[in-house]
Amino acid sequence: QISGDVVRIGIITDMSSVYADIDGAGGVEAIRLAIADAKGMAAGKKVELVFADHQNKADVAASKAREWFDTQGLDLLIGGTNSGTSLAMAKVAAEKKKPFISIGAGTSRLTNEECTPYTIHYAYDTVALANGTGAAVTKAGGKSWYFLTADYAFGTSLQADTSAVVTKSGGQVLGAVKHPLNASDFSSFLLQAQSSKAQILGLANAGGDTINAVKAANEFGITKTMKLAGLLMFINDVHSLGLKTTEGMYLTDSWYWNQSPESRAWARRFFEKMKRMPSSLQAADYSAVAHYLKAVEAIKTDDGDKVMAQMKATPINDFYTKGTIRKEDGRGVHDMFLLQVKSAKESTEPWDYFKVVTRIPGDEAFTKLADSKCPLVKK
Amino acid sequence: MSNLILETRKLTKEFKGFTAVDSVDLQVQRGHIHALIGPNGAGKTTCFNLLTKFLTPTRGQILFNGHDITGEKPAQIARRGVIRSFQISAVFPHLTVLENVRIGLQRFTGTSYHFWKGLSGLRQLDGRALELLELVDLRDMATLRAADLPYGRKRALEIATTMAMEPELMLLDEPTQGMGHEDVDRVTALIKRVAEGRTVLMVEHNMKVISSIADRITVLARGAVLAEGDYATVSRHPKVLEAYMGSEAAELQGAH
Amino acid sequence: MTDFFGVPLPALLGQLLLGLVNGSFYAMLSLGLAVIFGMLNIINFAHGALYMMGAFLAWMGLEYFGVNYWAMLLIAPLIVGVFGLVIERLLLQWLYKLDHLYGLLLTFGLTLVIEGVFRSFFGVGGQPYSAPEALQGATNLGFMILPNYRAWVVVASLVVCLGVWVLIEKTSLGATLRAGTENPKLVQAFGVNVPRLVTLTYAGGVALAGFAGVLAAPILQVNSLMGSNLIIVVFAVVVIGGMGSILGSILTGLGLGVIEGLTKVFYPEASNTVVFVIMALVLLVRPAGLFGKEK
Amino acid sequence: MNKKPLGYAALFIAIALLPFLGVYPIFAMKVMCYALFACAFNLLIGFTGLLSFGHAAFLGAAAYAAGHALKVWGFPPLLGIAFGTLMAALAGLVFGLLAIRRSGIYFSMITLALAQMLFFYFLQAPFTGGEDGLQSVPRGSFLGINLENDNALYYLVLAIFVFGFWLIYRTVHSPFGQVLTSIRENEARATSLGYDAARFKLMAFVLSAGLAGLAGATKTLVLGFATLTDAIWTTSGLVILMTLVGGMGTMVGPIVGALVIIALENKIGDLGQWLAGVTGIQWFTGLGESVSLVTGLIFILCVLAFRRGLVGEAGALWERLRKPANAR
Amino acid sequence: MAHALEIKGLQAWYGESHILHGIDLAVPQGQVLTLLGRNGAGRTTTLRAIMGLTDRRSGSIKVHGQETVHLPTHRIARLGLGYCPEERGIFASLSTEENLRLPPALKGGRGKVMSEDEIYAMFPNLAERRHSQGTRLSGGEQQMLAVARILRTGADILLLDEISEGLAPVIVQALARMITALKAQGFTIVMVEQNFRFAAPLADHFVVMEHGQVVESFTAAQLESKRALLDELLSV
Ligand SMILES: Nc1ncnc2c1ncn2[C@@H]1O[C@H](COP(=O)(O)OP(=O)(O)OP(=O)(O)O)[C@@H](O)[C@H]1O
Ligand SMILES: Nc1ncnc2c1ncn2[C@@H]1O[C@H](COP(=O)(O)OP(=O)(O)OP(=O)(O)O)[C@@H](O)[C@H]1O
Ligand SMILES: [Mg+2]
Ligand SMILES: [Mg+2]
Repeated sequence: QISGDVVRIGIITDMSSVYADIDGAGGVEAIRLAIADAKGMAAGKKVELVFADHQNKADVAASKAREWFDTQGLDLLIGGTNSGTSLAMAKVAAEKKKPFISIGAGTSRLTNEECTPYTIHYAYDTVALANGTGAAVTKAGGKSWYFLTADYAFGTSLQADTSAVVTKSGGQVLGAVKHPLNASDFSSFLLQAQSSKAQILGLANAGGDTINAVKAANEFGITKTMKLAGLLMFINDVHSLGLKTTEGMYLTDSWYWNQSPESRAWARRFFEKMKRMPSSLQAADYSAVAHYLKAVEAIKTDDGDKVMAQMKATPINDFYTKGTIRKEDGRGVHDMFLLQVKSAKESTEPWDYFKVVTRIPGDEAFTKLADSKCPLVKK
Repeated sequence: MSNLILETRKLTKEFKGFTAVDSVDLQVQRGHIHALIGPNGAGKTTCFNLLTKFLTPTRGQILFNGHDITGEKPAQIARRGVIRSFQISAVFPHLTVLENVRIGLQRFTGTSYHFWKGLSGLRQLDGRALELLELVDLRDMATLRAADLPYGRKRALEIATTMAMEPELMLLDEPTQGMGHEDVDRVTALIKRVAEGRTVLMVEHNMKVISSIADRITVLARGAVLAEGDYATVSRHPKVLEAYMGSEAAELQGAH
Repeated sequence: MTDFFGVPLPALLGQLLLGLVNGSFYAMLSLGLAVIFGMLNIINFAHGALYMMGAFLAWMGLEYFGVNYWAMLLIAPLIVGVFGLVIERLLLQWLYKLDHLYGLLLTFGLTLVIEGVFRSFFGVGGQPYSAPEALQGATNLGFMILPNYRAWVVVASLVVCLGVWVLIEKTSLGATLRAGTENPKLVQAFGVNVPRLVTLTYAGGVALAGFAGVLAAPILQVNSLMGSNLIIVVFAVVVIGGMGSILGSILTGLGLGVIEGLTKVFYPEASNTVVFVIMALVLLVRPAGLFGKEK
Repeated sequence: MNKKPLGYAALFIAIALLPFLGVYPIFAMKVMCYALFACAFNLLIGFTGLLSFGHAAFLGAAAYAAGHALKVWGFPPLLGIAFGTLMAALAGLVFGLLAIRRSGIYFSMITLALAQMLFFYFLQAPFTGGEDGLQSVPRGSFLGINLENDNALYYLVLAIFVFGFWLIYRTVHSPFGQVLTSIRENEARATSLGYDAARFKLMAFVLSAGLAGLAGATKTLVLGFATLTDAIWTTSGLVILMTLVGGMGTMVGPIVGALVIIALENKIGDLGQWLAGVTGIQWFTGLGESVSLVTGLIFILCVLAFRRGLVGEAGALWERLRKPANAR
Repeated sequence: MAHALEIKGLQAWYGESHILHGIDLAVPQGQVLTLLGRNGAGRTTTLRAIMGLTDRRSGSIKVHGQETVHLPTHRIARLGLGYCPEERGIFASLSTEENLRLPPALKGGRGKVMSEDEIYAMFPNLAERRHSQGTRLSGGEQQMLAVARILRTGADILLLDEISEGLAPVIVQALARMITALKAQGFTIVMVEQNFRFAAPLADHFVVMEHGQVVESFTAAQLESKRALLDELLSV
């Protein structure tokens, strides 16, 4: 029973604005690869892909999703980057009783306060990043921390989460300075950070703010006395900064293209098409769709409830990750990696940017079920 | 009530070390057409701007009907009944002639802030507006856009709008400037007509106009009062002759 | 060590100096805006986009043609200027007779287009660009470590700003420019080729933006959105300054940079809004801005 | 003479019938919200001559205020909307007091800057949820009718829209509107006639802000969330574009403009793919990723060639066609 | 006699409105021509059309024999024309002195270049207000400045629009003396005047306009015989 005799998958992501590089058109391409690997078929029916740009506007995302569910018989919705849009789409999918997989949203609310039976949060969330970087760096010897924090919900919660982990792991938080969003000049904040004499400067910000902060840190020689830890950074950010500026930085991610032979192989395929290496989100796009198609193939239906049950029941096992989707709240649980940026000397080929410092097991990285604020979790 | 409608006491305006109006004591009698003349740059327009608070006096006092209005805002002064015209014509170009006048009348209806009301209330004003237009010979142009009027007619429209405010005191700044002779005569007659029952203070360079309608004349020079009196007195005043009228004085009567 | 509200004096001096660096950018951009506004009566919303273009050109020059920073410091403003020339001839010249707001709207549209084009070619990620060899490193001033490049930014922009000020306020070309601002037709009737003057003014104004862009490239992230974040702050600077005088826009730009720098020390959360708060305060006291003339 | 009200009535009846014609109610409601927003904006630019570049602030303020009232305080829907509207009007008052003393482009820049300040506040304030937005705002019920039903909500929104439009129409054609026109035409003269120009402009500004707020609050009710998009400066640009495309200073122009722009925003990707399919030019597939570029081009085109907007140009064309006919 | 300015069939438009309907004028070198007419007759427009300041124009305008109808305004000016507009056009952002110095010397101009001292001697008011902002001058002072400004450029053909407007009688007399002097120095002058008493003794030629057309044209010598006609045309 495939509705409409076609399995239709839709991705709504930022294709034109600040997050377009880490997902965007590359994400769409990754999904195409996943469909191609399934020979374009699932349960004997054709698989089709639709995609749209939400321009980081929740209303555009929600109305597009709604329209697809109602008029196109969409069977699976993939949400790309931007938390606000994902939260809005999750509501729509739940209303239509269709699976929604959020790949690139950072907010942990998707599987907590705002969880639904149809939401899967696949790749990462801010809690995992905090746990990953905070714990691993502290254990690796970065005992004293100072934070440079974007002054809005995302930044503050990232800082709070990380601080908790740092303290728990035996580290010490010496202070924090808040900066406004899109603060073009970071030098003042950095000088304040420097005078704290902390070992680690945690960057609780994202995108352009992180990049400008790193650039200035380098310029003022702060990297000589402190190690930077990007709490939300992607390979694309390192690419645009260059190794010279980022050398030695720590960051946590769910995947790195050079982490295993299978990953390398897939990344090559992606590179052929996009002329750059995939980000972890793009790999996750592939993995999520592949996982879905396998589920449909297995139970021969695209019924929302049944596919959700099947996806949650089967472990994920591909080049991207090995893990599970938690039955109760839809949290994807898998290993995360603490990465360190190589020096230009160590880097042997283009896009060879990271060395893996530690692997963080999934159940350490993600919110424990016991701590979940999801109303669906029975306690 | 005193016979003085407007009085200034030591009215002074300084611009960065330059005194444009220099302790002027002006006294305007109720019911007069009072002319303010003087050489260029004497401070006449500045005086007007002070009286209507388009400029703030540096020193001095302005009394209107015995009230000190020195501290009031332009719109407040207008509401007291002191209405001015401008040296360059001031109409609302894209409104019709009728609407121009109606804007003036509208203020008395007290509905100007009523954004929920229709325009039907305003139509009651049309009759009065047309009367005013009749007064300035604009009745048959009532539906034209003000922008399409010839220059002289715009000045007339301006006067009609000013009249709509039922001003006690009208301030006219060079009302005949830039007009053909035909229009000058018309406007002079018009001023004379509308001045009945109210007071007019006007700046004018056209001696023919002044001599024919002004009851009293104040001559300003370099910001200060040079002479004052009726036309006969002023036009014979030697200092006025020297500073303002020049050798032409003898034939002044026939000027223009 | 002397403290100043709990902040050591040397640190404070450091922050002041850093504020001056930012102020230099504000000054240069608001100066360009003021010049263009004066002559064309157009608020050049595209100023931010052209600033971005300057930065990108610096990067492209190095990346594709191996042209170094110093050469690009001249070439990029030139290219941006020529681009401005084209914009003015092609688009803006049809708007002079219309209400100002159309100029604002057109250049707003232009901003979207320019940013869109850069984005579709280069994505939204930043491009790496580092300071030229000669200016790398930092100098220890005793109270702080000042990267040499930042010192250079302050010097370069001050020199440029001063030069423009002299040109406009003290020369007869400047007088002609100011007159052309008010009544271009009449100035033309005196035998001055006003259309050409207007075109060149626009080109010159945006070249200033391009120059600022090149200066910014080694400090800030070179990306397609770098201009739009800045332009609104620059607008606020212009409102505070009052656009009345060239000197006003320069002083206000520098001053606000410094104030912003201080805010980053005492109350960092507000450092983005402080400019707007000051704007509100200034407007309450002086509606025409600090240096503006009441109409 | 009295054909106009009939025309509007026909328009509203047509809108009322849309859901029966298979039009997507949520889409139509969203368009109505933006149309009201644009109409409110047009009250300023088209009839008062003030270009506000910060109108998104009012949309956003009302969206958050209403959302908070509905979700956290549990206000009933209409009361929530009223609260949002009130907050927007209040914001309008504050902005107005600061901005109204400057005219022209300065006014635009000041409103833009103030709006940006409010944006930063929304970004940092905890109750807005930062970039996650204020999500899951309940629709509640009105007079016992459950508004979770799209069609029921549709008519409520239509009623709000008609009310807003009526208020704007009234304002423009009122004694107050007359004074506004005169101030736009010649401020010094209006002042000398005893009108306090600043007060009139301020009132128009507050009115416009309030109506923009009404649109924003209603939007929150319809979509169930309020996000930073509502308050960001590009949204202020968008509403200008809507008004410009539709026709400044015309009554229905902003409605048409809102429809065009919202449709474009939602459908441009499909349009690009369709174009690529028809023409075989691959470049068009990327159109969906270039919304702002296309928006920019429309802006430029409108300013250069269609300043009167769709409705204005249509009106002018109609006049031209009619005139020779009359002459004959 | 060489004509400094020769106009044939000049038509001009403001937007859609057709204002001048074929004007013919010829001004010999060194003479003064006065344009008379009621308000709105098109005299100002004639001057503006000569300078290329109307929206559109056609016909022929020869300055010292050179056709200018297709030239942009600044090129026309450089042939030696000085224009003093009706609305004066004093620049607010410039001081009196800067206003005076603004118009560049015209390369094509063959007229006498007056020095600043001579100008200040002629208009003492200006000397006194030399450093004040242009528009802070009184109406009359602005008028003086507007005239003074074009005497510095070397223009030999002056187009003067209502220069006696709004001036005190003493100043008007001074202006009359100035025009006589300029004429003696070989300037060619086209004046628009409302003030017939001012213009009458100065002009060599009179042209009366009505509705954008020339309705009457005569020389100073014929003035007396045309009095009656003039009274009717201008209702003087
Ligand atoms: N900018 C303009 N746009 C449209 N029409 C204009 C414009 N300027 C003048 N006109 C019209 O052209 C006609 C001739 O005007 P012009 O100024 O040449 O008259 P004039 O003889 O100089 O009269 P005045 O004594 O008023 O200066 C008038 O009907 C006037 O309304
Ligand atoms: N805002 C100002 N700043 C500086 N000086 C000014 C200002 N306004 C006027 N003045 C000066 O004050 C003097 C008086 O100007 P005002 O306009 O009152 O003269 P007026 O008597 O109206 O002359 P006219 O008859 O020529 O119009 C002039 O010398 C003028 O230059
Ligand atoms: Mg005056
Ligand atoms: Mg004229």
